[in-house]
Amino acid sequence: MNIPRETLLSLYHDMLRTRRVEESIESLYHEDQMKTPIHLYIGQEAIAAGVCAHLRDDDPIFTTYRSHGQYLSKGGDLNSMIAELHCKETGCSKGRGGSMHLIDLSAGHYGSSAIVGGCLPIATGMAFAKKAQGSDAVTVTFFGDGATEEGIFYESVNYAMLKKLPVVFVLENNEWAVCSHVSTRKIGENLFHGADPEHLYTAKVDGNAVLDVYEEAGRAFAHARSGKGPAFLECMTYRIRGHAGSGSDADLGYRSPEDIEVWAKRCPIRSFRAWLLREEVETPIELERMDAQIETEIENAFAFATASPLPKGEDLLLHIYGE
Amino acid sequence: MNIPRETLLSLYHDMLRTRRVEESIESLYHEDQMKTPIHLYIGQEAIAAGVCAHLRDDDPIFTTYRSHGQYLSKGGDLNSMIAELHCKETGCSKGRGGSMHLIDLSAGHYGSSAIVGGCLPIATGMAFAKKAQGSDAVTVTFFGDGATEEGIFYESVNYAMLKKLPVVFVLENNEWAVCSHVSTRKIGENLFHGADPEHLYTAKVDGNAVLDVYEEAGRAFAHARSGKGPAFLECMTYRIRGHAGSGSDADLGYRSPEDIEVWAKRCPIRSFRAWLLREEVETPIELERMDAQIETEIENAFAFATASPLPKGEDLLLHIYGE
Amino acid sequence: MPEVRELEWLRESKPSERMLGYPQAICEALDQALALDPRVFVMGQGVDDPGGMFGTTKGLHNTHGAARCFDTPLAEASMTGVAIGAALGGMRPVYMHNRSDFLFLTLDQLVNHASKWHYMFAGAVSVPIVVWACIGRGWGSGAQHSQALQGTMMQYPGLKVVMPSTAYDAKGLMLAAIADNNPVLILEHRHNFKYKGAVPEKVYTVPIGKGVVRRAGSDVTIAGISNMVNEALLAAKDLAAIGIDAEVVDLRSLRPLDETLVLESLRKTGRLVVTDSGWKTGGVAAEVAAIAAEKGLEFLKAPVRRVTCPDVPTPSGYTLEQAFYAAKDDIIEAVRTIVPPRR
Amino acid sequence: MPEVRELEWLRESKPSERMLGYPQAICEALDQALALDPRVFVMGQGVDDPGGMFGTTKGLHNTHGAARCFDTPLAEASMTGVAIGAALGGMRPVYMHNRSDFLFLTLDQLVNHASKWHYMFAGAVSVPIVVWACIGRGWGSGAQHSQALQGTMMQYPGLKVVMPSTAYDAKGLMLAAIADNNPVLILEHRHNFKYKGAVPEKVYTVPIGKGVVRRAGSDVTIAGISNMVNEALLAAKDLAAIGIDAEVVDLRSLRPLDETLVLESLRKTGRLVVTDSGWKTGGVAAEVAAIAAEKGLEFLKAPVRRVTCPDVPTPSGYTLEQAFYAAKDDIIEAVRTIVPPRR
Ligand SMILES: Cc1ncc(C[n+]2csc(CCOP(=O)(O)OP(=O)(O)O)c2C)c(N)n1
Ligand SMILES: Cc1ncc(C[n+]2csc(CCOP(=O)(O)OP(=O)(O)O)c2C)c(N)n1
Ligand SMILES: [Mg+2]
Ligand SMILES: [Mg+2]
Repeated sequence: MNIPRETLLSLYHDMLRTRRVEESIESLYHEDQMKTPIHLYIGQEAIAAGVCAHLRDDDPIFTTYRSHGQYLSKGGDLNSMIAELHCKETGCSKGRGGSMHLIDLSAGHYGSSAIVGGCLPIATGMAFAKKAQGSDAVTVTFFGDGATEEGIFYESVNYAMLKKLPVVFVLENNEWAVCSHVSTRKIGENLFHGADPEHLYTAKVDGNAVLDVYEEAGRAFAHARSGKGPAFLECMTYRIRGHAGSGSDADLGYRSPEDIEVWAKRCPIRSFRAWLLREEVETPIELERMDAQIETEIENAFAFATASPLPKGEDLLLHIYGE
Repeated sequence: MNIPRETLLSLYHDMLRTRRVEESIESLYHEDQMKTPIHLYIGQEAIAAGVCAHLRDDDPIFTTYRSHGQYLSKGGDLNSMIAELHCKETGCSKGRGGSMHLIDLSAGHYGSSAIVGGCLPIATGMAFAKKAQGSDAVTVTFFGDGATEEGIFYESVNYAMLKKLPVVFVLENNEWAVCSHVSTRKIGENLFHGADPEHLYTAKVDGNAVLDVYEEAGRAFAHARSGKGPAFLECMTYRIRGHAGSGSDADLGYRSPEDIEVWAKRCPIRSFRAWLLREEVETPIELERMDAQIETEIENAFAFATASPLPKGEDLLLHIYGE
Repeated sequence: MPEVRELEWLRESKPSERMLGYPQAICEALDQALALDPRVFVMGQGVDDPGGMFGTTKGLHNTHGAARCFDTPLAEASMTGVAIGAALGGMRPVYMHNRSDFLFLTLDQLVNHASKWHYMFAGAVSVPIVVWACIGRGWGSGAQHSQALQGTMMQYPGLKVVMPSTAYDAKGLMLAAIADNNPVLILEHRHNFKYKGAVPEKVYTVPIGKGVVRRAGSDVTIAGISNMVNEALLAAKDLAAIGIDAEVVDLRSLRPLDETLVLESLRKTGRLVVTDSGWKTGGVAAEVAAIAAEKGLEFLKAPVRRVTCPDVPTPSGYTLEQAFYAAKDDIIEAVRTIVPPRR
Repeated sequence: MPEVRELEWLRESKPSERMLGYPQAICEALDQALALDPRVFVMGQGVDDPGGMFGTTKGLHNTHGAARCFDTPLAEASMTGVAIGAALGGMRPVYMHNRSDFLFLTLDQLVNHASKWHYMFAGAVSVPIVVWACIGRGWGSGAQHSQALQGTMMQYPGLKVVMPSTAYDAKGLMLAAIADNNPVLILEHRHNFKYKGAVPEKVYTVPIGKGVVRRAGSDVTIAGISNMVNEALLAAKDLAAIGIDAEVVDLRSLRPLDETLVLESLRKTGRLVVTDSGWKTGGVAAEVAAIAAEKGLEFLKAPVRRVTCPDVPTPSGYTLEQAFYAAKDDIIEAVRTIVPPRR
């Protein structure tokens, strides 16, 4: 594949920015200014970056409680996100949602659900609407390995196949659902990999290799955008941090610290950085500069959030109904 | 396959008896003595007969609202069933259930649900209990093509595979769900046919050929009973009558009367009768005798039901809770 | 089905006005919405069947095309989500269920998602979907095919719930629900389908959240919904014959509930009977009675009475069904326990 | 979590008795049931996690083996059915959810099936399952992770519903639920987990369907459930200081509901405040208020008050959460609107 230099750099930028954001959240979480559960994306950045690189602003996405990466890679506003994690009135959900409920319509991010699998049919319905309206937009939904156990996953993909809907199902298989390994919840390959390719475009890809994700996602989108129907993309990765909250949970004993180590070494950002340098796409100095610029942006976002007002108790009853 | 003569005759007897029962219900339904919806099994008899022929009394089955055939082939009491259709106190559910809720524990029939797909996980749980108890009983659940669209089907089979449960999922694909053809609801083969045979024994069979059903079901049960895990058996058939109520619905215009004709000609009973005679398993005279004996049994059942008392209004509040 | 009983007092019309069957009134609403608004579509198991969902969707797929009125797989959970997603994408789906019992399969999407999406994102998006579900009844429908779930469904912030009782309202509330920018659940009762009523041909809406007095009276307020309003009116007629003058309030909308109307009527009559086709415990009647205890105590001259179905699953047998369903006579009996005899 | 507040009046015990944390009391009940009855097993997402479902199942898989206490896939609907089927097969499953919001995924199985199987088959079979679900709260749990669904769940004939408020009851009701031959839902509130209480080591049950007076008083009845009982007791203490003598009734069981106890208390005090952690409309408080209006009107000297969460999805932000949750002060305020000042 011949990927333009700007795209390569933008993939890197996306991943790095998400990582730095997550690290900042993590390092500040103990201060209890973000009074909301957090679910870190560390180690999975290549998936959001590689997938979203193909998306236009008018391609809708739907995500889960673990969605900082997808939100940012899709172009969601950083200030609004950090403010939302602080449950501030300036947050993308005005503090009503918290970290599990991000939204940025201008970037085509239509919301995230804290119910596992909850967005699968909703994304399918969005694709239905886009198709009915004659748009060539493609809808994407990200979800974890746990979500594939819910019946609604099966129902949603079935419907997308039946109606040839332009929706791409992106499974982030990070091996874990809270403290349960995927092997204790599922047996065998995901059945949809065996679907008739006429009805479903499927692929399985190393989710820690951003170029692989980018390439495979590109095929999936080409398929969906050209009206050939849905696609299912399984990205193999690993959840480096604990299920929720900050820090490592290697001491809890439910998984082997070695596994975490192994996967931490397969960091999608570090390896891609090495590749960029090796291939002389960019110089080390420029990459450092990028990092520094990201740090500033993040500092500003936290400053914005901290300075923002909290919602007022008397506004509790706002937003129950739409006009 | 070398099937004993008694088995052959018993398969025929089962099918014929179910058919005659359905015909009697159908012919008397207009009298409004059976004040309950009925869902006739005409044309699908080979499935219940061929499957249940392998079952012991202690093999539990779970069925749907369209379950007269399975109930009878499993050994459910005829009198209690006809009385239940009359909603009498002597019915198998004492008139609380009606035609959609049959039960006969002595025959291992644990109940039927009017919710499509409702019994799939329940049968799975029963298999879980049997396995936990060290029994070699196999649990069976019958369901229609419509039920395979429900997420609970996927969840149930997944769980049965994961835990290697002794449950056989018998799909009666009669092409229709009320007035919707299966092709408008689903696309492609059922995905579970593509499951790893290590995890799921699968087969697809002509549901109107009783010997084929018998043979395939035999393999499925051998698999499940030997502790190798669940099986999925898809039986291809056709719903000859309307979805509910009595009589043909060929005039409604949603399906072609020719199709109904074609399938009516592929009557599982008529063809098996011809085979039995051709193979000289039995004489025409004996088969007639069987028919006559069945007719008498059915007449008696209707007489029993008619003579039985209705539940009393003042007993309305019984049976809400178990002791 | 028994013959069509036309209750004259339900006709908000002159004799010259057009009478329409109840299901046809719903169908007309859908037909008009489909014609007027390209965003509207109708989905559900069997909406394009020959029967057309008891007649409520009959022929719409022919008039408006299969893309606007279509059948769905048996996958109620995801299809609810599909409706939500389509609404977020700018459409206005109407999702129809022929039995309200199937709502249980959809509640994660309907309550956890549809009813909260607007709130969780502080108003950034709205979910204008209409879910229509019909309460089955009779002929041994039984425990899984005749549940009246309004008591449950009225509890969820973000979800509006209406239950029409006349053909006029059935049309007007369907159009109002489609026009509304929020998820609206229309719970319909199969028994209403036997009625005819005066239904203007024009496009009109009935406001969601407003009840209506169906019969003015001074001795007792009978507040009911859906088919129980008809039973209440029949009861009121019989009560009139024994000198008791009942006011019949049709709540019409359960969320928002027209508390003011109930309290105004109670202020006048001092006595309250609430009647609902659902179960007693925790149901609609409980909420209305609670409002009386909370805000209408000073008016109450006698205990509130609830006339509902008893707390038991629906039996199938005819004799038990007769005992199970509340009707006119139960209302009369309840009224007589709280209104002193007049003659 | 804030420090453990031990409310002395919750101790039904002498100081010499053993004190146990609330989650540990549940865990002890499960441990004992597993030890005593080979039919019992515990299932649920994370029951064998290091955290052990907030401690309520901690270590059970080690003590009793992975076949008796095990994790499940994320498939709440089917896993409920699996529990039902296992119960029909002679087992006694306890299915645990760490958030009650997930119950919405299970209602077809729980309500359409588990709660009706006994009735539909006229008693031929029973479905002895226990479903335990914990109401989340605080720290931005938000709209989809902190719903208190008891108002909905108490409506279904065939399903029993209990909500303990003390460690003693948490253990005793769990054991009673496991011993019961019917589906029993235990709704637990996360806030209770910070309490300790006197919990006998022996095996005992607390009767399902019986409430209890937690504090005797003469001026007003405060009827509450689960964590709101603690708020009510705190309120009663403050009220005592201003001369108002409140009786606190812990309903403990919502279905069956101990109507007699509520009415007896009301007869004595003449005033009623009902407090619940769920929504107001159609909720638990509505049912209790309705009972008062129906059967306790003669005792009522003042309007009934409902102290509940307002009819809005749970917000995530801390300031909004503060405004959302009802607590001690709201109860005090409500009481003061109906009890004339004493000093
Ligand atoms: C329907 C539902 N069941 C259970 C939960 C509790 N829960 C929250 S996250 C989670 C793990 C999900 O794992 P996965 O889908 O693999 O996503 P990941 O956290 O790994 O990104 C669980 C069980 C939930 N939120 N929703
Ligand atoms: C969950 C659910 N959805 C819808 C219905 C309404 N319904 C009753 S039977 C039926 C058709 C089911 O078709 P299938 O599963 O193929 O069984 P068949 O009637 O052909 O035996 C439908 C849609 C139902 N009973 N339950
Ligand atoms: Mg995961
Ligand atoms: Mg079928």
